[in-house]
Amino acid sequence: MSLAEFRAEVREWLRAHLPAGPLPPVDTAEGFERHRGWERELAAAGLSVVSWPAAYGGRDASLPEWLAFEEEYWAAGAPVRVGQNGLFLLAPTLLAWGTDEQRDRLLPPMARADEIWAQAWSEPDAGSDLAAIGARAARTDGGWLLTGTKTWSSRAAFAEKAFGLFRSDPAGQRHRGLTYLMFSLRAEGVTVRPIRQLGGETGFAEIFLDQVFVPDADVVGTPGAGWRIAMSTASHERGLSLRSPGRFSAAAGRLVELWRRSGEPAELAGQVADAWIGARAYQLHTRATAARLAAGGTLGAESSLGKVFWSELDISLHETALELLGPEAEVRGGPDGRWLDGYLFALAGPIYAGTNEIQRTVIAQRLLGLPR
Amino acid sequence: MSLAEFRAEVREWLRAHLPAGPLPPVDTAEGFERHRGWERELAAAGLSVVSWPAAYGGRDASLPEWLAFEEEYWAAGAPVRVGQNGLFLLAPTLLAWGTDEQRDRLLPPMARADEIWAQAWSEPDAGSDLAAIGARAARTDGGWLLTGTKTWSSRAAFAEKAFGLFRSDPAGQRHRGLTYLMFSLRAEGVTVRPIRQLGGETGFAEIFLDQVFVPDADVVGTPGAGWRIAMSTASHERGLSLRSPGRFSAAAGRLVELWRRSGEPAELAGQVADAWIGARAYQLHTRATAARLAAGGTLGAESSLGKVFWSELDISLHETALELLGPEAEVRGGPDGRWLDGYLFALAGPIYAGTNEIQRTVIAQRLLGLPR
Amino acid sequence: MPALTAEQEQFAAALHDALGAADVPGAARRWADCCYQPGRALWRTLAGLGVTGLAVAERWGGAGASLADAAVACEELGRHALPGPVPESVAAVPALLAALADDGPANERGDELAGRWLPGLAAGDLMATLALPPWLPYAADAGAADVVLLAEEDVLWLARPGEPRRSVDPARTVSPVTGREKLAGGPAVTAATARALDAGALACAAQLLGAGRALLAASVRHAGQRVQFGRPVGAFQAVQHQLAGVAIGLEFARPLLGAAAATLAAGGSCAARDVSAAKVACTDAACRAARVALQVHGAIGYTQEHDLHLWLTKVRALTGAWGSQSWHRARVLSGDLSWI
Amino acid sequence: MPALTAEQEQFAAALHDALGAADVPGAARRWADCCYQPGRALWRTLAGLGVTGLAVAERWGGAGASLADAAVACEELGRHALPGPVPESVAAVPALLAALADDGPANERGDELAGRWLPGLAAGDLMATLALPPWLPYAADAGAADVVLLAEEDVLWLARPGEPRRSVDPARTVSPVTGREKLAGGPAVTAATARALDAGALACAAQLLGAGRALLAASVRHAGQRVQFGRPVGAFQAVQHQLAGVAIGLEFARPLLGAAAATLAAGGSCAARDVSAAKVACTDAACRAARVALQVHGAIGYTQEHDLHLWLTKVRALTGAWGSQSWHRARVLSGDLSWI
Repeated sequence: MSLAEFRAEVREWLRAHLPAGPLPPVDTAEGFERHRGWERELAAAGLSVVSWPAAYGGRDASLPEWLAFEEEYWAAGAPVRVGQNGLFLLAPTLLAWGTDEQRDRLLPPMARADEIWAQAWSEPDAGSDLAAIGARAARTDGGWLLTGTKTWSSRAAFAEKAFGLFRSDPAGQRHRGLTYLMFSLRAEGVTVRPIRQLGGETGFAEIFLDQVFVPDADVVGTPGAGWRIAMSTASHERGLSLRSPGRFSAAAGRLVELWRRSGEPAELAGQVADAWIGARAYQLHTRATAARLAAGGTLGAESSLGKVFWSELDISLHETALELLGPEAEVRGGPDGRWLDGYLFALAGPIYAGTNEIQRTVIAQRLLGLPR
Repeated sequence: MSLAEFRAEVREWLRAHLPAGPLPPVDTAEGFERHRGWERELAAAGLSVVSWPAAYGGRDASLPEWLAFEEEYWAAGAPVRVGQNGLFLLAPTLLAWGTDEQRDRLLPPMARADEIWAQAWSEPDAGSDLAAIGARAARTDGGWLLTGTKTWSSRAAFAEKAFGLFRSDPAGQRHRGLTYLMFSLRAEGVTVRPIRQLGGETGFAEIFLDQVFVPDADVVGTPGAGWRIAMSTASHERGLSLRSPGRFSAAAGRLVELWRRSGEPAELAGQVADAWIGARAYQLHTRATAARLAAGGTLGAESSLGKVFWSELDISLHETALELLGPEAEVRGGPDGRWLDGYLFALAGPIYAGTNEIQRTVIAQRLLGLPR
Repeated sequence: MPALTAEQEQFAAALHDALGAADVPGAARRWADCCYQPGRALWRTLAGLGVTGLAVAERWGGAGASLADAAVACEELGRHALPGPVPESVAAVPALLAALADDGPANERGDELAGRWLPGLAAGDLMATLALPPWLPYAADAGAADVVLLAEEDVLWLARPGEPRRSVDPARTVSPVTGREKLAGGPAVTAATARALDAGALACAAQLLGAGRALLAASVRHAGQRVQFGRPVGAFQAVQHQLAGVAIGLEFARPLLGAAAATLAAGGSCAARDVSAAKVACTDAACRAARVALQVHGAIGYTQEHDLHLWLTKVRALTGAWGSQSWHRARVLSGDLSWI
Repeated sequence: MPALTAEQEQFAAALHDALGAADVPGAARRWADCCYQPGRALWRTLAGLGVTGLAVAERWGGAGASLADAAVACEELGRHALPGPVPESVAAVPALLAALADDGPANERGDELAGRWLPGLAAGDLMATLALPPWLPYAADAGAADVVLLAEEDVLWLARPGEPRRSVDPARTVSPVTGREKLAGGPAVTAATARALDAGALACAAQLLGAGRALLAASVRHAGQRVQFGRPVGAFQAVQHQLAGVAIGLEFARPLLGAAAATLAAGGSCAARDVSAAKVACTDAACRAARVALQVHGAIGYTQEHDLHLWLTKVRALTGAWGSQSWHRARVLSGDLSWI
């Protein structure tokens, strides 16, 4: 199937199956289940995880195909992916570092949204300084006992499972002695306290763990090698997916429409043009990266350039939309309410997945070679 | 005389005496002397140093009068002040820390532009880190012997005299053991090497000092107290004069004219408005500061807020003008060439008198109280 | 003069103390649940301190103070993220009614309207809001207000609020309105509406400046306490320089506010220009303070558990109220831009 | 695809090596004194490497390569701050003459003009410049050029340059021109001029991107060596984060350049949009690189003694050339902005 045929199939399917109106917010109990239902529809059509191997529910799509899928998906205005932590962060890690048993056991239910995953990286004292992780994994018969507190765990309020880093070697300092573990949020000893976000939804939660048993089968990779495994995902080729260009091209296209509908005010033309140019730059840059990866290249600290770029673009694009909306901008819901929702969502971009300050330091020291 | 009467007198005098066309650039041999001539005209009219005591050639103008003078001066498009290092940096220091003998001897010729002063702060290894000064003042009979290198000394290519800080106590570290000294640029042992600036003029110079004798009479304040004396000038009330608001209000007014003349392009309206608003804010802020000082207040680290504000305003204001000029922007000379000259001049703003990075650190640590 | 007088500084300090002693964030959270009592109690406290009568003439029971004093008060109200229709009830509606009453032809009717509401507003017994399309297509907090007005072109209506809509600021709603009783009409209303727009925009700018100051203070506090990488995050240059930038923006927005209040009070022809300049600068400074505050706080700032969100969302809500930035910038450029 | 091919990367590396081995800053300083020989010698070296013939068809002695290759070359020329009318001589004039020659009705005349100059341009024997009002009201470096053209509305002139005027870039002059011999006219000229404008803007964007990269490299080098407060200034977070911002801007401008070259070469309807997007992004990225470079260098960067000024001033000169940022942004918005 050619890229164009694949794209056409995706477009056609979305056209035929897209929910009529917007789903309820994903981070409400009802919205979460409605989004799960949508994921199941996608999965039934073989479109939930197109880039995965067919054995796990995917269709072995190439990177360009995956990018095309994402462009079509977001251009169609399709719902956010409730499973994204699992699909885009855990799954690539399992594909790279997991065992066959783990992949066979975990990926198909993830693809079908039978199991939705939360991430559990941060802790109250380990935010931008992630290496300060203090939650412990203590060795026990046949597995590990997890104790500690994880926080800002996105999707944890409603998800089934979670993955994260734990200090398995009490003598290990900072990046050393950490283990990558998966656990059930319904397990004994787990307490989940949902946290309301800026927009009011419980988009993340605090997870209290008290001697939570995790079998050895749910360790990803080698115990003690957790930091390297977690970081490799961030720069893994599918780490691209953290913010696929399709999201921004779709948003920039909608911004241009909004600007035209507002009478093409010249005083905002520059900002609208810059948003479109930025989205286009990100799209082209991602394609070039994909081509490089397809040719055997790797993705390292350069991913920090993209993180800062898309997160700043996302905010300025939405700020421009809100300025165009004037006094309508503050209103939740309603026909233009997605701009405000998108703005609130964008505001988190410079904070999560490594603050932009951390990223700039990585760029300066690792890419430019400035002194530490 | 009321403020309005004073303002009217200044305006009328400027209208009658302003040179017909622009003078040659101040940092050329010819331009320097032409600007000296203009200073002498001002002095003859009693307008060269309005805020000084009458005994030294001033007219005891109040701060509001001085601000009014500056507004009129720059609004009229009058020439830059070739004597500004002396007038606005050394003179306030002498008024605060000098002896009567020094004031009587040095201020009148400064007011008449018979002696024009250069500053000599920086050294090759002491730029933003001014406390790293290494040029020495060695004690000798009846005075000091200066040895070392000063650089980026503005006006030094053509001026008669200079002032700066020297390390008089070889054991003194950083801010300690520095002495504030004045010396002749024509003295034995002084070599001046003019340096061409970005725009091509020799606006500053390197000064090599080899055992240059300076009598005790040319020490300002107590030997060893130089740092405190130099820094006090920076935050002295007349430290306001480093960038008087009149410069920016005049430039912002011209920018509005340029924008109107260019057909009021809406896509640049926001930037033009922001330039005007910024200049107005700086004017109002300076007036409020003047009122506070007149009521007995002092000016401390707050002056760092103004330094960053005006220097950023100056650049963005000129950038907007260059964008309005389009392909004419790059052309030196000619009717609109002042915008380019002004832009090049503005570019130096965030560097001199303490880089903006230094100022932001001062603001964060001394005004906001953030940890060092 | 843009600098505060000693009296104004004392007044601001008194408000700051009173609001600091009260649980304003708690009242704002209750307000978000449509429980307006604690908020209304705060407004009555403020009325006791004279806030609600500042823009009301003495003959209607107010202090007949200047709009500069009202701006001082609104800055403190913004600093504490007080819930309620601050620019409307403290500045715009009193200015509108006073302008109608002072206007020649409409005088009798204006007097009647002013007498109907101004004493209650001054005393803090009434809370007013208004819609003023296109700048304010909705009335803010109509559910909490006792008087809801609609000024549409040259007609002033007593209005019926429709179903309230949620604002990004949880402690705020905006309601579409329809006129139900025509109160006045004609050029006098047009003029009074223009006056109300300027008074409201000025008060809104003050509120934003106050909110920006509070956001900076909260950020400095948090940055001094939160330790990452073994140091307070406020010791990192990247954080210090961002906060310095916030301080600069706020410092230079403030004198514009004072000058606008003075011009507006004096009824000068430059009032529109100066009010717009103040609204532009205060909004930009507050938005920058909000962006940096969120970044300095990190994830905790992105929650409704932390009080920071009350300020963050109020800044966003007020940014588009009382005229967009583009509209105000254009209005600056259409003013007299000579200097002296 | 926007990414460079392996051949393009090798070509860029060869140019970088050749220019790095030559004393380009020295030639630029001589150029500033109107001594063009060293600069012309460099151009001949580049001609030997194929640069000047990239945009010239094989039948006129060129390589008939794509505009993408010309963009790659211009980026390296900008990276080394090569003096001379780069966008004009390497891209715009060849594109203009080729378009005239390829055009049906004007074909014979076009062929003649192309034959008159393209072989010499390709060989590096000739250097061409042009004025293209209103975007280019002056011809750059007319004093150094052998062919000076003026494309005004639908007429192409051989032009007489007037008194050259100094540019902010000391190694550059701009001259007003007047037509002295009408070369061609009509719609074919209009079409060819549009093509030349896009080719020149693309080449100029590439030059700016290259200059921006060089400015970043120089800043990183300086920041790693210059010690203040007992540390290299590049160890300070304020410096690191500014330079990181520069790197981000350059990184994301680059793919726009490649895409524009591809669309323009293919003659697609989106060429105007893509060329303008590239010019906007490359100009912004280069300007940011220049601002930060000056700030990181401090006073030494503000002198003509340091070579940095050659890049700083060239960026400023090229920012307003080949269409202002406002014009290009407007052109982006008037294009087809659908995505796929």
